[in-house]
This record gives sequence, C-alpha cells and structure tokens, in this order.
Amino acid sequence: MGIKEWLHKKREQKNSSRTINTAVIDDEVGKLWTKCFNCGANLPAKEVEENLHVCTKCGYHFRINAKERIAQVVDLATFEEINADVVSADPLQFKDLKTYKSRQKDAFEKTKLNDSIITGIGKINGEKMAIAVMEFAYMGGSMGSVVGEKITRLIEIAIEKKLPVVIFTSSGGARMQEGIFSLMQMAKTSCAVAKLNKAKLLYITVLTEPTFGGVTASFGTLGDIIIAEQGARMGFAGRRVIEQTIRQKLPADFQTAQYFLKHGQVDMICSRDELKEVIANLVRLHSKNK
Amino acid sequence: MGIKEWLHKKREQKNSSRTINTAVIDDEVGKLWTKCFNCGANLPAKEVEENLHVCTKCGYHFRINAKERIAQVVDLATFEEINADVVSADPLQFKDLKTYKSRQKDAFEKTKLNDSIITGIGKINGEKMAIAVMEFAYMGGSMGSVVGEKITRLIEIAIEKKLPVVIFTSSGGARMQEGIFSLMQMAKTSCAVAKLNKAKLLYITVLTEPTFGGVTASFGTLGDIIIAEQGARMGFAGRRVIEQTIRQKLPADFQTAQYFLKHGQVDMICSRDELKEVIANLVRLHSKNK
Amino acid sequence: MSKITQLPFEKPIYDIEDKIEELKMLSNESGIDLTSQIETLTKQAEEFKKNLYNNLKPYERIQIARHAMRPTFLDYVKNITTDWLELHGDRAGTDDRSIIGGIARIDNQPVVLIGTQKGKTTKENLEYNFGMPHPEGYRKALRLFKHAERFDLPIVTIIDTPGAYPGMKAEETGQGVAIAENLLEMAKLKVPIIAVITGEGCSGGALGLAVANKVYMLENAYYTVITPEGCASILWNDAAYADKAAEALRITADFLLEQNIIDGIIKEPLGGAHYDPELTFVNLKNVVVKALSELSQLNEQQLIETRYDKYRAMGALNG
Amino acid sequence: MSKITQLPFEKPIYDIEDKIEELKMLSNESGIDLTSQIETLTKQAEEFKKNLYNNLKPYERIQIARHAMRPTFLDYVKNITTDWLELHGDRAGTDDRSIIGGIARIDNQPVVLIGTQKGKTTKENLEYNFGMPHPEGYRKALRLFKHAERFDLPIVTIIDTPGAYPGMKAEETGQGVAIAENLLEMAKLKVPIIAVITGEGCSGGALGLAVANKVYMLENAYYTVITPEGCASILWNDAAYADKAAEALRITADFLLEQNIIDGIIKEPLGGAHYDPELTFVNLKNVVVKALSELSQLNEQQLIETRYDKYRAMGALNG
Ligand SMILES: [Zn+2]
Ligand SMILES: [Zn+2]
Repeated sequence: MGIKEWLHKKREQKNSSRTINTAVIDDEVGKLWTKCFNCGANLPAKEVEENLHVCTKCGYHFRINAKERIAQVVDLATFEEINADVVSADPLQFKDLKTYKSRQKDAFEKTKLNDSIITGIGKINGEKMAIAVMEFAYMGGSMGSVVGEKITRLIEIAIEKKLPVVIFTSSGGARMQEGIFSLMQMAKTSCAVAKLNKAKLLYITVLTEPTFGGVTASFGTLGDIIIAEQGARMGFAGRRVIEQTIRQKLPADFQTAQYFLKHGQVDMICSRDELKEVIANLVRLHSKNK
Repeated sequence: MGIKEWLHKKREQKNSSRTINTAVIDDEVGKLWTKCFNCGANLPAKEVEENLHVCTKCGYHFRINAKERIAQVVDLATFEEINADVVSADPLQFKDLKTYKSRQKDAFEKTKLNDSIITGIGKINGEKMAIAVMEFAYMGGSMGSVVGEKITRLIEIAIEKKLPVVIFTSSGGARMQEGIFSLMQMAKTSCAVAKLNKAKLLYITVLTEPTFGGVTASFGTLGDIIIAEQGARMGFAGRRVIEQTIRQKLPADFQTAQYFLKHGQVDMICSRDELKEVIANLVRLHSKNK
Repeated sequence: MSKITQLPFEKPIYDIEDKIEELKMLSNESGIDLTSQIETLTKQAEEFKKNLYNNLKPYERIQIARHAMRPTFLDYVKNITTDWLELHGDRAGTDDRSIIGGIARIDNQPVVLIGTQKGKTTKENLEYNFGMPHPEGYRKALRLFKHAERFDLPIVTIIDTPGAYPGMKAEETGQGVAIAENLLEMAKLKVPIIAVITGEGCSGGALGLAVANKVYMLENAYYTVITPEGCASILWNDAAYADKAAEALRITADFLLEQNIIDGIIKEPLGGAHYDPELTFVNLKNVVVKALSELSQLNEQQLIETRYDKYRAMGALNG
Repeated sequence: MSKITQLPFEKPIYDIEDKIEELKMLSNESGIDLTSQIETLTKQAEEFKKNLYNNLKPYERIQIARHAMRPTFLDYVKNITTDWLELHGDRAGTDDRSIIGGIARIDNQPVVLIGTQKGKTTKENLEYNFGMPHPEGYRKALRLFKHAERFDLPIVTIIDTPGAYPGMKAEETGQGVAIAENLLEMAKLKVPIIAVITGEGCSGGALGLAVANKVYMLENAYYTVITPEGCASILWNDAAYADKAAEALRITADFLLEQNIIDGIIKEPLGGAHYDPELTFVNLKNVVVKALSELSQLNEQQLIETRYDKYRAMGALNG
C-alpha cells in the first residue's frame, strides 16, 4: 500500500470513526484504549490520535510511525513519494541467529515498507520541500544502503529543484547486517549534505525518539537548523554501552532533548503540535523575498 | 639609537667583554651577576646572556627586551626596522595620577623606543619574513594606536611582498590611556589578519612572558601557528581579577604555557634556543617547493 | 510598569516630585487652592530635570546604562521583531545563556539577531551570568554569524555587557581566542553587520560582537576599553575613583561619534530608556531599519571593504 | 626489539620453534649431529607459518591488528617523515591526546599528518585513552584539516582506533556532531586526503578521519561498522561470538578492496607488522608517496568531485 492510498484510507477511517461507535481495530490506528507510559492514564485511543499521539493528560509524546508523521506534518494530499522501491542487496549475505533476508521480510510485514525510510516531495504549511521520514519500526530505523541512497537522491532532487530539505530522524544507528556498506552511508549522506550546503539550500533535521549512532554522527546533526522533538532521546553511544564503559549510573535526563539543548547540540525543542508551523516559518525566514 | 646601531654596539660590547675582565656595566646588558628568580642561583650575567638569558642551572627563561629578542632570533645584520617613528597622539589628553604624556616620556627614557613594539623585515635562519616584537618594558607592552598601526602596516607590507609574518607578543593588554582607541586596535589588527589569511600567507605568533588581555583576545591568538615560549604566562583576564571574581585560589600552573598547551590553545611550547629553528622550519613547511 | 528605582543623582528630582505630591495632598485635604504653587514647582521640576539629564556626567550615564530596569536584549527582540525563533548552542557542549541568538524579522526583513542578555531579577541574572559571556557564548555567536552568511541574512547585534567573564573555566576554554576569532571572522563576513550598544559596552567582551559595518549607541550607553572601576583600581589604586576614570576614558556616545568610532546615536527618552521603553524600541528600530536598507545597497565585496576601511582608520597617531 | 608477545593462534608455531631450540641445545650439549632433523623441522615450521598466516581467519587478523606491539601513529611519524612538528589542541579548551596531528615531510613533500594514537604501556594507553577520541579530538583534526587546506598541504590520516569513546563527557560535548562535521568538512576540502587504516578501523570513530580520496589498509587491519564484540553481543546476545560476528561482518582488507570500499592493501611482513616494523614503514611510505604523487595531478575541483563520486557509489542496492 503506497503512502497516498494509506493516507486516503486513514482519512476515511477517521471520518467514519466519527460516526460509528464500534471503531475498527487497526494495527496502525491503534487499540481502543491507550495507556500513557508516562502518567499511566488510560485514554481513548481516538482522543490520543487526534491529539497527534500526544497524551492529553501529561503531554507525553508517543512514538509514531513514518506514515503517521507524514500525515501529521505534510499538507493534505501534497506528498509525492519517491524511490519507494529501492531495496538492499544484502551484500554480505549476512546471517546471525537469523538471516538478514528474513529480518527484512519480518520488517516488511510489520511496516509494509521496503526499508526504514520514506522520502518524497510535499508541502508543509504551504512551503514545498524535500522530506524524509525514518521508520523506527523497520529494524530499529537502522541505516543501510537504502537509507543512504534515498537520502542522497532526495538531496540531489532538492538541489535540482532548489527546495529546502527536512529530515525526521529515528534510528538506533547503523545496520550491522550491511557491515561496511552501512558505515559508508554516513560518509555518503554527509557528502550529499556538503553539496546541499554549497547550493545554499536550507537543511532542517528533526530528531525524534530515538536518534542514535550513525545517524547522529552523520546527516542527523548536520542540519543548518536542528530541532529536537519534545521527549526524544538522542546521542552517539547508547546509554547501556556508556554505563558499561564508565561503570557509573547516568543521570535521568541524560541524552534527553533537554540535555542536548542544554549542551548546545540542538537549536530548539518543539512539541509535536508546533512542528509544522516552525518548519514552515524557518523555510520562509531563510528564503529571499518572503 | 636605532636597532642597527644598537645591535652593532651590542656586538662590539660582546666581543670586547670577551677580552676585558672589568666588564662595562650597562643597563641593557645587565649587571655582572644575575640571580635566578626560579632556582636562586647566582650566575655570571655574561654566562646567562650567552645562554639566551636562560638560567644555566634550571632553564628558567628570563624576560628579555625587544631588542635582545631581535638580536637572538633574527639573522645577523638582516633586520630592517620600519615605522620606528610612529607615535601616539594622546587622543584623550589622558590624565590619572600622572599624565599619559609623562608616562610616555618615562617609558621612552627606559626603553629608547617610541612605543611598545618594534616592527621590521628580516631573516630568521635564512627565511625572510615580516617580524614584530613587543616590548613589555614600555608601559607593560600595552596596545594603543601605535601597536595597532605598526602591526597593520607590517601585515600590509607582508601581503605586498608575499612574506610570512611572525609576531612575538608580550603585553599586559590594552593601553587604558588611549581609551576606546586602544580597544579598536583589537578590531584593526584582527581585520589585518583577515587580509593576511586571504593572501594565504603564514602567520606565526610567539606568546612570550607575559601575554594577556587585548593582545590575547586579538592578533596574539590568531596565528596559524601559535607558539608559547617556555615559562611564559598568558591569558585573557589577569590572575588577580579572576581570583577576586570567583573568590577562590587558582592552581599554581594556571595560565602557564603548559596549561595553555593542555587546554588546546597553543600549538607547541618552545624553549628559547629552539625558536629560530622551529620558526624557519614552519615557514619552509608552509612554502611551496621548499 | 513597576515603580522605577531611583538613582542617587536623581534624588533632587524625586525630592521635588515628593514635594509636589505633598502640596497636592495638602490642597485636597485642606481645600486650600495651591494650584499656582504646584504649577510653579512642576515647571521648576521640569526645568531641573531637563538641565540635569542634558548635562549628565559620564558616571551618571553609566548608572543609567546599568539601571536594573533598562530594556534587555530580549525586550528589544520582543518589541522590534516578528517571527522570532531562538537558535541555541555552540554545537559543542554548551548553550551559553549570556549570549542569545536567533532569527526573526525586523520590518519584514529576516535577520540573524544576537545579543548579550542581562536579567532583571537575581534569578535571571544568575541564568544570564550578569551578561558576561564565556568563550562558548562567542562560539555560539560565531556559528550563527556563519549561518547568516550562508543564507545571506544581515546580522544585528545588541550589546549590553560589563565584559567577558573573567573566570577559571573561561580561561580554560579560551576566552581570549574565542573573542579574537570573532573579530577575525566578523571581518570576513559577506553580509551586513549592524551593532547596537544599548547599555554597557565593555572591553573585548563587547567588541567580540561589534566588528560591524554600522555601530550605534543608545544615548546613555557607554563603550570602553575597560570598566571605569577597573581602570580606577589600576591607575588610581582605588576603584572608588571610577567617576574620575569615567571622565578620563571618554566613554560617552557623543565623543565616540565625534571620533568616528560609532556611526550614530539613538535617542533615549528623558532620564533614560527605562522611563519610556516603548519610545526606545521605536527609536532603535528606526535606526536599524534605516541601516539595513542602506547596507542592502552594498555587494559582498563592498561590505567587507568598507568594514575593513572603517577599522583600518581607527587610531590616533602623530607621524 | 623486545620479545614479541605470542597470540593464542600462534601457539603451534612457537611450539615448533621451541622444539627446534631444544634440539639445537641437545645437539650442542651431547655433540650428536641433529642438523638434518633441525633443518627438516625448520622447513616444516616455515611451511606451517606460511600456511597459517596466509589463511588467517578474520578474528585472527583482528588479534594481529590489536597486537600490543603493533606500530602506532607516532611510530609511523618517526619512521616515514622528516621535520615533524606536532600541532596541539582544538583552540577551545582541550588537547585530546588520542588524536595527534602535525606537519612534516614525507619524501620531501610537506603534509599535514593526523592519526589516532594508542599506547604500548598502560601509562601510555591511559594518556592516549586507548586510541578512543573524544569530540575535541575530532575538532582538533578539523582545525588541522582547515589549516592544511589554507596552505594547500595534502592530508594523510593514520587510523587505528576501537572507536570514538562512549563516555558521558563525550556525549555532552557532542561526539555525534563532531564526527558528522568532520565527514561533512572532509567532503568539502580542496586538498588531497589519503587515509590509511593501520590497525583497528572501527565505526564512526574511524570514519571521522577517513573520508578521503584514497583509502588504504594494512593487510591485517580491519575496517568495520561495529566491533565484532559489539555486534556479537547484540545479534548473538553474547560477545563471545565475536569470531562469528567478525566472519559475518566481512571486515578484512581483501573483501573491502574487492568491493571498492578501499583503494589498496599495504603488505605486512609474515605474521604481522610487529614482526618487522621497518619493512612495514617502507611499504606504507611507498604507498603514500605514490598516492600523493597521483593526487597532485588533480585540481581542487577534481579532488572534491572524485571524492564525492567515490562515496556516492557506495551501497548495495536492488532496484
Ligand atoms: Zn500521560
Ligand atoms: Zn635557575
């Protein structure tokens, strides 16, 4: 199911659910009741969804998938996906306790995506831009050849069409199953950002829960403007690895968006409902004659 | 007495002092015996002088004046001083407990210099370069209009003649008696360095005892290569000001060359006898086809 | 607006005003007509005020420049811009709160705005470190300068600082080199730079944000190589001679304009910006808008060259 | 040279060599002629060695790459350059000792040399943090990259690191963004960049110095997205499966050359660089000198474009 159909179906469901009390239970839309991880409140799933998957009691931001993100931030019916069919060639024929191929298959079943990123062109509050959204549910949003290639192609299109670029990250890091090819995507995407810089086009990254490893150490933190979504955690190394290394418990706020703001690594923190407006505003502030 | 004559006289003295036992006592050459501030040793002044004014017992680097510095580092008879006659106009007609004019007069008497810097063109180990040396004995090496102007002119000549620039700093900071004009020399010299950068000419600064305030916060730390002379102290704010501000005793090594090396602010520390060779080597390493 | 804190030299004004209030009360209570006496006294007060404020001594201006209720950078942001978005951090470990930067529109023109921030309460002052930046603040500013350059945005800096912070950590992370690098990089920037000194413009700490195409000062701001207290404690051996040092250092806007150190003076309401912040905002905004418009006529090369020439000419020499 | 520490998989070799020594001693003591037996055994030993070292498993190579006596960055500097001058510090508070940089001549050509440094003793390892850089190390490298660019000097990086340090302070000061900025800036540099992985080339920590026009590996070096131990503990739930992970990750030079990830392999003496460091220095120097000469033919634009194209092409895709 492509993005367009999915969005269409979702809107239909939304409309229908307004009139029908016996809401359809759907994997993506969620269950009838949602329990907030943060405050423990049991809330009607519909209420939470309509609040952008933010707890109506405490403001906790639930993790959302890439399609939901696009539905939230991209103007209705303006998103044109590109390069949806790019898939990894499994260059190492990787196998641990499972084969990479079987993990890919499972991830596809779960997300209906070919890899952990959706890219395309669309409008955000009227501003046309090149947009990428990572999907954490696909193998932890890990970056392999497909992520690298799709981001690079997106940036190349942005340069061609003179569009700003916004990327929503969500990733545990590199995709080990692609070995060195995965590592090289850090270089590849950074090289693409270098070209974007040269073209003087605005590049915004939105770090969402969670953003770690190779994504943090490449295109994720190369934004001209770096926004952290409220409640997101981010960093280079994982919390457990660090605790093992330094043999010390880490403070509770370690690697939160607030921590990264305090330590000068993100330009701002936005709550989910601010994102659209802030992104569009930033684009306008960086455009001549706007 | 110009530099050339002074160097000439000094060399004569040096030669003569080798044969005559009853050495002439001269303000510049120093007394017969020199007591080391560091190890307390009483050493023959001549021995210390011949050792570049470095204690032969403990390696302590005595502060030397600008002329002595030039004699030490510039190849014999190659130094051509420029802009020796530039003097300050006393724009504020400044007066505290004494007038600026009288302080200038005293400083002139003490140093036979018109201000706290000597600039010129000369060779260091065979490499021709634009050279500036600050004179701490002239009002604490403070930077007023003359220092700013002479450094700027030196850099302009270096650009014209495609020469590298080396500046030996020694300064307590800005010259208060010139008020805002003094502050503006920080901007002026930094602007000149910007032009030098654009011309891709090498700029070396050698921070010697002591280098503080406005010089540290402008041309002093803008060297492509920053060398700290062994034993020099340096910093932005003075030790006492900091102790008063933070109400805390500072560690003994605070603001030493070693401290600045450890804290990433100087490229290297050189003992006095290494300077000539290192500077010349740096120039050669940064020149095409050498 | 909360009651304005009175400065020592303003006491005579407040005394007269108290007297007028007294007479008014007396008149009300007793029914005696004191209108003409009150009018006379009011006129006298006005005359006295004008005379006082138009002949301020340097050290009195300093007290106005340091007034706790003087508008701060964020007050200017709030009142002269739209669409303000603060951009945090040096991308290397620190978001120094004493220097704040961001992007906003002034009169519809997007600009990068950077300023030193002071607090109005003790809590705020601790947060903003009394407007005294660490090296990381200057590095944040530099990051934003380069951001502005990449996107061809003019830069406006608003400066009110007693100086860069003289602390141990600040030395450790390079207060000197951080300021020096800002001077150097500002000299190279390809976009218009406008600096406004709104309160205290002390030493390298102020200059680190002020290498600009156009530099303006509020009427009661001061711009100096060293705080008068610091100067007095060195040259008079006693900080109490700050008033003498303030005279000697020639730190006021009129002298600096005369000497071409600054490019213009922004009028303040009688008695200082805090007596009528709204008017101050308008005055400052008008000057900035005009400067932006003038500088927009210059190309990159001209911006760099005129900025260079401006500082190249500064100095007072014989021979 | 001090005695070489033996690796577990080398035990058979050392056993045979011990036997040969024994026979020699026996022969000396007893006067019995064992020459032919010794010769046979020596030949066998040689055969066995060749066979072993030419068929190393990935995890055996890793042990060689990690050998405590393997030449370090400063060994290469000492042996392949002249006029070395170390340039310290990030100009912002720190001189990270795990990344060392400076300027020197290789075959008379001035270059900027930057490398990760490991120690050979515990004391040295603490000083160099086991070759694991903090963000400040990457920032020092970046400063020196830009220095090289200004003076048109080629850059040579020598990499041997188990990865960027995963510590609290490192997160605080931006390990991620520091590496990312190096990748970005290396992509933009107008001078030739040559990277040599001499030992461990782990993860972003290695890549942060390795976005280059030419990338080489020593024969027994490994280059990987994650340490085999880290990979095993995640995918096999047990770091003890590191040998399996090392196989699966395809981390050896021959595979990486075949896949165009690297541009060449630098021969090591039989058994690894530490068995004959001198030969290793010569081999490495020859490769670097040749690469410098080749890259000197390219202009700025070509250097940037070919570097871009190289990384642009990396990835394994269908469709
Ligand atoms: Zn909640
Ligand atoms: Zn001594």
